[in-house]
Amino acid sequence: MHHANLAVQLLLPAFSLIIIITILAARRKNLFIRRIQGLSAIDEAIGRATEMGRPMLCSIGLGSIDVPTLQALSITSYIIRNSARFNTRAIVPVADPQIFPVAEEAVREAYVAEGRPDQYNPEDVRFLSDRQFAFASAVSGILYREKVAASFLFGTFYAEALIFSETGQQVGAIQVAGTQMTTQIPFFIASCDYVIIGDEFYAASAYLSREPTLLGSIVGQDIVKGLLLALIVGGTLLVSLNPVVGATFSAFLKGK
Amino acid sequence: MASLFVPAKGGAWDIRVVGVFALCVLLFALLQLTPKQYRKYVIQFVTLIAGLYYALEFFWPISHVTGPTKGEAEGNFLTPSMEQISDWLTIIAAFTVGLGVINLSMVHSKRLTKGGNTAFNSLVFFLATLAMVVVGVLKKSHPNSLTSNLYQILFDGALTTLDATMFSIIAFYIVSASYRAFRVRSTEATILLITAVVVMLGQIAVGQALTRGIHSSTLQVLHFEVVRDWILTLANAAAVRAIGFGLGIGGLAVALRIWLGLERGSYFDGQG
Amino acid sequence: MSLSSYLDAHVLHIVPWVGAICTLGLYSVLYKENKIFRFFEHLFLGLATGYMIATTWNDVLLPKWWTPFHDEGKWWLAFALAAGALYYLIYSKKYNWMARMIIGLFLGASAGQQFQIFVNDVWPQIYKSFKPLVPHAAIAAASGHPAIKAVTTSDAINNIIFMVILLCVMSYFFFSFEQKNSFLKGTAKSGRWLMMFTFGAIFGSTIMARLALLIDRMDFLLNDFGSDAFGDNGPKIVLVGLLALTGLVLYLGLKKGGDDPGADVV
Amino acid sequence: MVKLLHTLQTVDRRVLYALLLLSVTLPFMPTFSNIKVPVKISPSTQKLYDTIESIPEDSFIIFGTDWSAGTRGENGAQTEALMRHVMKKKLRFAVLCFDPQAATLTQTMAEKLQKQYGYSEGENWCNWGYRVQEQLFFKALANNIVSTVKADTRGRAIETLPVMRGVTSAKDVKLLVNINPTNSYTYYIQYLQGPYHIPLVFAPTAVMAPEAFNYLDSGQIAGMLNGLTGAIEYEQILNVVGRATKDSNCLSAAHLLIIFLMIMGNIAMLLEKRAAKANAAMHLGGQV
Repeated sequence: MHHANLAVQLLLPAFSLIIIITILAARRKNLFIRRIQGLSAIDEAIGRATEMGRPMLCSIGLGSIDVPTLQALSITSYIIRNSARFNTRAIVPVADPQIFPVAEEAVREAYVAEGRPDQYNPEDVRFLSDRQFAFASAVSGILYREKVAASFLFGTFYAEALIFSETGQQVGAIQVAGTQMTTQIPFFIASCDYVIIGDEFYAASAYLSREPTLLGSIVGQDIVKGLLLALIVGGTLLVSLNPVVGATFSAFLKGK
Repeated sequence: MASLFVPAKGGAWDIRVVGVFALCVLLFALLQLTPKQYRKYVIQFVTLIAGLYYALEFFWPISHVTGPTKGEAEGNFLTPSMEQISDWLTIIAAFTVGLGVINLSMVHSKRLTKGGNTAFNSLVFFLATLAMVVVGVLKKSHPNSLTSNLYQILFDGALTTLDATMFSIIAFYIVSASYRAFRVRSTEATILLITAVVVMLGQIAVGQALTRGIHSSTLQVLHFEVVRDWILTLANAAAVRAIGFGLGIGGLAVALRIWLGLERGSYFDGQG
Repeated sequence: MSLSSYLDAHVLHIVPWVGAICTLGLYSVLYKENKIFRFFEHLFLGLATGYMIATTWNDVLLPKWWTPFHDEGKWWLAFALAAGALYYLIYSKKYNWMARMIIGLFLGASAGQQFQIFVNDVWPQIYKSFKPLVPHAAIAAASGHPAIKAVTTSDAINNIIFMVILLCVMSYFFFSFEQKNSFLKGTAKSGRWLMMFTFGAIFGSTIMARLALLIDRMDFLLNDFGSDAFGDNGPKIVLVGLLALTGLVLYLGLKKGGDDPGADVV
Repeated sequence: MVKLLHTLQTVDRRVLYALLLLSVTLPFMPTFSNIKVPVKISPSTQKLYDTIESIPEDSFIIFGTDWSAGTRGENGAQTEALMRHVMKKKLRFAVLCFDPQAATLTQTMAEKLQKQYGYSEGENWCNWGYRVQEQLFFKALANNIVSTVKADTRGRAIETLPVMRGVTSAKDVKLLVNINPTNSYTYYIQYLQGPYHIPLVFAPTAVMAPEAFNYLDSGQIAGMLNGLTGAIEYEQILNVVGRATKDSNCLSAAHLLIIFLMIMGNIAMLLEKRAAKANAAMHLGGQV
């Protein structure tokens, strides 16, 4: 679809508005978010790297400037802010020249926010290659040679997901992973210690930072998910009980 | 306005280009005068406008419009400019390649001066880069048998082989991962193990032969290949779709927060 | 003989040799990280960087920017260079915020495109999930709706299963309240199990694609390279060589036993 | 005993790698490569076969290959199987590529197969080589093949080639074959299959196949090979032993190895657990 049809023009702004309102409304309240096991493990992994005095790897995947990669960067900033307190080194490999300056800024900002600007080493945010497997071989090399103790894999991953996680496994790193690429989740499950699934990835920044605005956003997302669920159940009942009305309704959503 | 943007040649071109740069420098100097506490809002404004363009182009009701290059097309008043804007963004983004190259050169030239084994590898890196750039550019500007042969050696011989080899290493890793991870330690791990094995048996000749003995027409649904197809098309599709709904809404929320400057607690907060 | 004519005569033999050496060089990492792997890793990285620079120039900057700008006289494309130059200000303390402006432009653009991405990815999935749960006969097309296919009993059963899986998995992804209610707890838990079902299936079906890649590499080494380098008996010679190498690795691996520190800590 | 069970659970990964390497190389040995385990022919493969069978002998077809070394494992086997059928049916074909590597890879494959089927380049087939910008190329091609293609990869004007006799525009093309790991096959649908009703058969990688099933359902694609499995099925229909059949044995061997390893690991784990429990009970008994 290149342009919105009528159903999209009505429903999508409504969904967006719900999320915006809950964000704005949340600025004061104390909100709940359920436990996400994989994310609680991040601090444990940072602790392990600190104890062993070895660096951590924070990969943001292969993505360019797009929403999943920006979310990955925001999770990465949290990890770095937490590790900066313990003086633990974090290596951030980057695969896309366009996201590279953004990553550099985000990492430096994380150190500044913790009052440790001197700890920022520009060479630790490393552009490697925009070619999938050249990048994979270079990240493998880093994992082996730097003897990485903790590896965080958040972002867009394709087939190279298993190369990163198996190499990490071989060097004995504790690994936490999360991606919006559902097809790579099974490989992370097979070789990482903790994996977050599906939109736990998008809930991560709220969970980790407990910022009221982000928690508000989670509430809004839940409401929209609830509406979507209701829409699907309603549509299913419609096509089951009255196929003709049901077909008309799907045609309305589909547009022409 | 349109009359201003006409191609120029020779001296006229020089003057205009110098003029553009002078204008830009002036503009930057003026922007630099923005007090520190307001810079954040300038950045947010730029972000808002850029996002607004794409959002409006998508949501605005469509009618038949005529674009400069596309001919008759379906869209709204913003659609005709899409192609040009995406070209401009592509060009600007292409300049970031230099940042990546600077970073790589910094890291490797430092290693080069340190000496030792790492220096050798960094030398290999520089030589390979140089060779590929020269051959890659010459192949386009001076197409002849020498450049095309050299390109074939570097590209088909080395680069794509290295790609394919690194890719195929996953086959080894998949074996060690499945050997290690698929243990009946918990309900979850057991489910993982059983579906993986059934699907694997359904896709190889030997596996299909195992259940070929079942002839009864009602029990034929138990053939491994039938079970595999059922899992992949029905059960798999339902779960992947459900996960997709959550991801879609999550992505939308992140986009809204970045676009409207509502993100907090990370770089996108944008303190300027 | 000049380089040019030498290459003309031999390029078809050089390519498989280079390929075979590169293949074995990278595979050496499977035994352990070593100097040979490091060499090929850096060669790979260098070639990829060179290729990135060459294609960015050849396919983007030359046709879209330099030719219209310089050769066709479209002087206003100088603005693109100025905008691109802003990126490089991230290295300056004083002007750093201007780099953020150009980054902000791209952040906004990708955020704005997310509406369309959402609609393309998610929207069709909504109405495609409306699946009839009760069987019915086919309905002919009429004004206002197209023909509707018949739903058999087994279709209906499959649709019910589909719906149950969809709802259970969706219920797992609610974050903002404690799932205390035992029904919700049950659906969320079964949602997780159902996802494992899916992940197992994805794992199992991907294995084939990955093995196909390895088989292709072997095919290249044995048939393409083998025949080219050693003639008709080449495949056999390479096979014996590979098996000998594998045997050696196997022997060394078994001799060392499971005491490799990084390996397989279950 | 417990130690052995433990070792079985934690076999060095390099041993696993070596076993895998054995399982994918041994089936290449002549002794093993003649073993044929029959597979079930899926409907999409059968449809593809029937489509090619229905094309009259000596018709002219376009044989589009858009893959490179990265997906050769799947697409290479598909290309070989389909080319065999085309040659067996005595169809005239032109290779057309939108990937630079595909042109050379397909050329090599055709040269290898042509002796077996009595084909010769220029006479029964030709290579149009690597082209860019599908949309523009296809639009122009539909109207005038000679002026759009101009020359083959050897630089010969195509109107001089016997294989091109009587072929001037899209109307003279009787079938489209596309072997493609990306979704650019849709250009074939948009610009040739749709407007000129030329049947299109398609061979994607297993990863891309699910998407293409929609086009198969709607009849825009007349038949499809699903990844390597599709190629294996196709060789079985053609009753030839080619690349795919050899690959099939490798695949079976490697899959069985993986399943065997999974089972071994589990048995060892369960036995070890039981032994540990018995040990603990004995120990406990001693204390009390």
